[in-house]
Amino acid sequence: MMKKTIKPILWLALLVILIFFPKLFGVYYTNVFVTFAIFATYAVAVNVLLGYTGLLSFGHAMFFGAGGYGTALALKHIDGLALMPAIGIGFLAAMLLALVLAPLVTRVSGTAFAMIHLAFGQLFYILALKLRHITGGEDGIGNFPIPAFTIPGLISIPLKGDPVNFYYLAIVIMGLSLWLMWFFTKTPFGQIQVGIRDNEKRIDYLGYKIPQTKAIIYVVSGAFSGLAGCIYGLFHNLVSADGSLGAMISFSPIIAAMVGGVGSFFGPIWGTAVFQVIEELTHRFTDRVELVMGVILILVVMFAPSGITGAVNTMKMKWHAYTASKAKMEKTS
Amino acid sequence: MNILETKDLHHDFSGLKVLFGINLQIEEGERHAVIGPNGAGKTTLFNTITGTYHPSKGKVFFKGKDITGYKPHKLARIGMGRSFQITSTFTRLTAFQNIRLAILAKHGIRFNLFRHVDKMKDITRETEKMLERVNLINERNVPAGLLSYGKSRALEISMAMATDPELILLDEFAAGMSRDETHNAVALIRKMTEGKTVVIIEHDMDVVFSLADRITVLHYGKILATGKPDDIRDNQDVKDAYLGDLQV
Amino acid sequence: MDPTTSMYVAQGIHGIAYGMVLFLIASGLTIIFGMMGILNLAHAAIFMLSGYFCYQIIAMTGSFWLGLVLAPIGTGIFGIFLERVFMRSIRASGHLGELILTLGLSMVILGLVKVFWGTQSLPMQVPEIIQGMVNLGGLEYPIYRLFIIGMSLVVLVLMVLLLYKTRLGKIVRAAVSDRDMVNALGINIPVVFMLVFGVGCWLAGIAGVAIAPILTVFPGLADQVGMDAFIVVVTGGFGSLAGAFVVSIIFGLLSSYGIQFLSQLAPVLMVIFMAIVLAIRPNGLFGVKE
Amino acid sequence: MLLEVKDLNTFYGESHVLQGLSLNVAQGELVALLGRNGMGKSTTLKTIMGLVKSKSGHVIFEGTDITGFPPYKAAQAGIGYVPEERRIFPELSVYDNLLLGIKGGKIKNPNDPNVWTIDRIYSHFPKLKERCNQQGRFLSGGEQQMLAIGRSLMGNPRLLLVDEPTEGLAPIMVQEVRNVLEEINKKAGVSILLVEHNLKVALSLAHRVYLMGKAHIGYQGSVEELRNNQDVRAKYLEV
Repeated sequence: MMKKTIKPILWLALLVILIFFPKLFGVYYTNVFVTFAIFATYAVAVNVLLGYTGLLSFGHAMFFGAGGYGTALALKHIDGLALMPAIGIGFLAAMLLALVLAPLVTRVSGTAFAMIHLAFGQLFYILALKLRHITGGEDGIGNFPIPAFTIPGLISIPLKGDPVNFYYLAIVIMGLSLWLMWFFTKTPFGQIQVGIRDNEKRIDYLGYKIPQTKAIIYVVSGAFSGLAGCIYGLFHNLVSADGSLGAMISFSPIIAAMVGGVGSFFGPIWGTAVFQVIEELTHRFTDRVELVMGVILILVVMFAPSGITGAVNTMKMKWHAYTASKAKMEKTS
Repeated sequence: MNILETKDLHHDFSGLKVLFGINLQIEEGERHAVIGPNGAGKTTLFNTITGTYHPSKGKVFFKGKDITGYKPHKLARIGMGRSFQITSTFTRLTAFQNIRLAILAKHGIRFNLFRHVDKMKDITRETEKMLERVNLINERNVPAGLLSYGKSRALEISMAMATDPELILLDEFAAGMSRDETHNAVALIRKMTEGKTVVIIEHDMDVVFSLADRITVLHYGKILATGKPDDIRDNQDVKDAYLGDLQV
Repeated sequence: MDPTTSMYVAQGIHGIAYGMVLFLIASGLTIIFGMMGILNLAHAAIFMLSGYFCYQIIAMTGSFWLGLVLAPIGTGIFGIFLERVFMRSIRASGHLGELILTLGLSMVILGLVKVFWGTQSLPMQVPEIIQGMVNLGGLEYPIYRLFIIGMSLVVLVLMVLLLYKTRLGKIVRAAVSDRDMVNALGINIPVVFMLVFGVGCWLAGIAGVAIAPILTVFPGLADQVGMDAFIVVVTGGFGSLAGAFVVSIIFGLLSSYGIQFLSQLAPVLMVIFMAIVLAIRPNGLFGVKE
Repeated sequence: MLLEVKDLNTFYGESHVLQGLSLNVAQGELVALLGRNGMGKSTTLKTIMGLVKSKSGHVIFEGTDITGFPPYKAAQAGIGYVPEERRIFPELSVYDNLLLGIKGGKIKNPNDPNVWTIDRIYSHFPKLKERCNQQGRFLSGGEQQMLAIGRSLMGNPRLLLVDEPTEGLAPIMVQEVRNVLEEINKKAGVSILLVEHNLKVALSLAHRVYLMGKAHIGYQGSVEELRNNQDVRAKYLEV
């Protein structure tokens, strides 16, 4: 009973904090939060594949980048393109890429799946560097126009150079994406997806088609990764090979998911938060982010393979066992 | 009418012959046991029928239709279900969610992305009814991986039956069970398969003789004998196959 | 030889030299994978580390030859250390855990290298005897690349001898197909694993030293060459030495002729080749079904 | 006692496959472990060998507690294992397969007539000599069985665990394998714990038998006693 009344209150509190966040914490932390929201969404999108279906991709940066480059190129070359269609183009670009790759990658699994993505990720990174006339090479595409968010006849909210307005746009889109992905895992299809992770053979014998199912999950994961990449590009008003397609862009959501716990939907979000704090701190004191991340990864795999949420769950179970045994003791005495 | 028939079925693993011309006939509505010493090819026969392997020669017929080479998901959709020798459930899903997946499959709900599955009342009700029938309702919210061995075997069997297939193949369902658990499982299968056709592979002779209407004995990839339990018990070839050609 | 032909021949030899280096890296990866089932993502970092070891040895002693011999040995010992401390504790947690762990190791190695040696390219001088050009029937060709081919061939022959003529090699070949049975014959499998891991890293180390004078030593070496080696292993088929060899040479040639004709986009060819192979054979060219 | 197994409990996941199993083998004895499929005979051998870990109980070999030893230590202690699937190394030649059976890679006293050498194996199994350079995968079932036995003998075990040696063999090969096991036991004095489904073979070789019911020993006795006890045979072995 308690839980039922507390939950809406918590959500309301979260909403209030999100609305007043820029007022409360200032522009710097508002921007930090936007980065967090983007990478949290991205990590959840990667985990839809990794945690829910057991497919590890070492090249999701290509979707993140496809979203970013798609939107940036559209805004640069199409005059007068509105914001929402531009974001839509980024989303669709990533989705299309996933659709094209799906027939190939859903035939393999395990190590081969991971390595193929590593190779494709690298391929797109190289392409972005070399096809200079399209992508701007190492400099990337910068300072492209960012239209205002408009509903014709109603409102027009300028975004370029206005971090607070951008903050609201970003958290609405990211919040919506997270909700959609969450709902996705709760549909009958989402159940099949979890089934594939646990026992592919059985899913087959229940009458579900494996490759098609995997392909849909793959496309969903790719498309939302692209959406995150697209907002990221708009946020920085820059899309570049290193910023959107580099190997670390592929690895960081995996690390976040591992740290937070791949077994739960919200785990990657906690993981991203930890990741952000650590990155913020290490940046301040050293530039050895890679080294620190590597050490964290090793420690997590060796000592807490189910991540923060796994550790919390274990503690919860122990606490329940403890209180239960205590209650029993009191009863008998 | 035979619901399942194999004609001259052969299978080999890269040259190693496992099945030599199996002509199996399963009558509609019967409970049929396939027995035989280790390495006789029983599980291979199951796997060849249910689409894990493609037979190197021969055909499989289901309700008169040639289904040779059908993939497992296709066989499931036309009414064939199976369980596995090694428990094959979704370990991180609860017993409820396991059964629900089978129920969803039964209703052909596959690519539904627009409804919250917990809010599908009919499915929930049907799943709970199934859990009650197989005595797993108290374990409703326990992840399958944490069930006791007997309970997880029961879940394994009920998943095969929850899709409501016309023909159910059970591969050593009593493997690793204690006496009591075996006894319960036999009762469960009797109850759940009323009016259905069941084929079992089994080593436990008590189970075989208490369940089967007819028995087929496999030996070195060939059918040695088929018949009523009493005939099989008295068959000299079968005795020899089990004990070696021993004269005591 | 007319200029066009000699250009083709020169690029061909270039390609074979690069292919041999790739094979040295890929063979270690392949043996480790075949026997232990681990795809060691840190292998590329280990390959790069050997270049730094060699650079350091030259800086301290002034002898390239000493570096050539000692750096790979150091790398092999480092590999044994990794196997004992990290790999062993992780065996139970499955492929995902192994991939993530070795990814973490590779990030740490890369990070440490930057701490000790910085991020700039470190040039490496080779002794005069293997510098300069040689005349091959009218074609002026750099001696050092021929030296790489020669050295790789020697290592290749040594490896074949090791695998087919020594007891250790036979144990390794037996263990690839049935680890537990080898164990049940009284052979200490954990020690064999350790040695194999060491040898695999030693091979990568040789490649690292061989490539250093051409590409210089820098942290990006791991990504640049290592990535090619991973693609080789995936395309050739996990655990297949023959596959690794064939694909290494193909990739070497693709890369050198690719640079000639497509200049910028040579690496794309390899990924396309991989995609085609995997579309037809999901387990790689010489791979068997898992 | 050469081998004493006390109260073993082994699990596969949740499945309790050995439930308090005890048995023993005396020096020079050939003991048969019989029972229907799926009762846990192979698991018993694997647990003794250390290929499967037991949850509780003890395996004592020549007075040393070897419970929980990894397989290579059990082998070094003096136990040989001939698995049901033979598990010949397919890529290696017959000679190399035998070579890997030598502990530490070197035969200590090659001139001692009681020590197994490759030549001595060849004299017992002339077929293997004929095919010494062939790869293991090209051998017939019977030859693979001979090789599997020969390979484990190369380690000079004092106890041999043999799992279903006649399974899938033609009658003439069954006879041959039977004779080989007899020779090894009688002439060479190697103790054997034999799992065998062919009752005729088992009873013609064994000194004593254990019959396994589900996950435990249901009956033990001499060969004579089993021959005369139709009830026990019906209960544990027959259809």
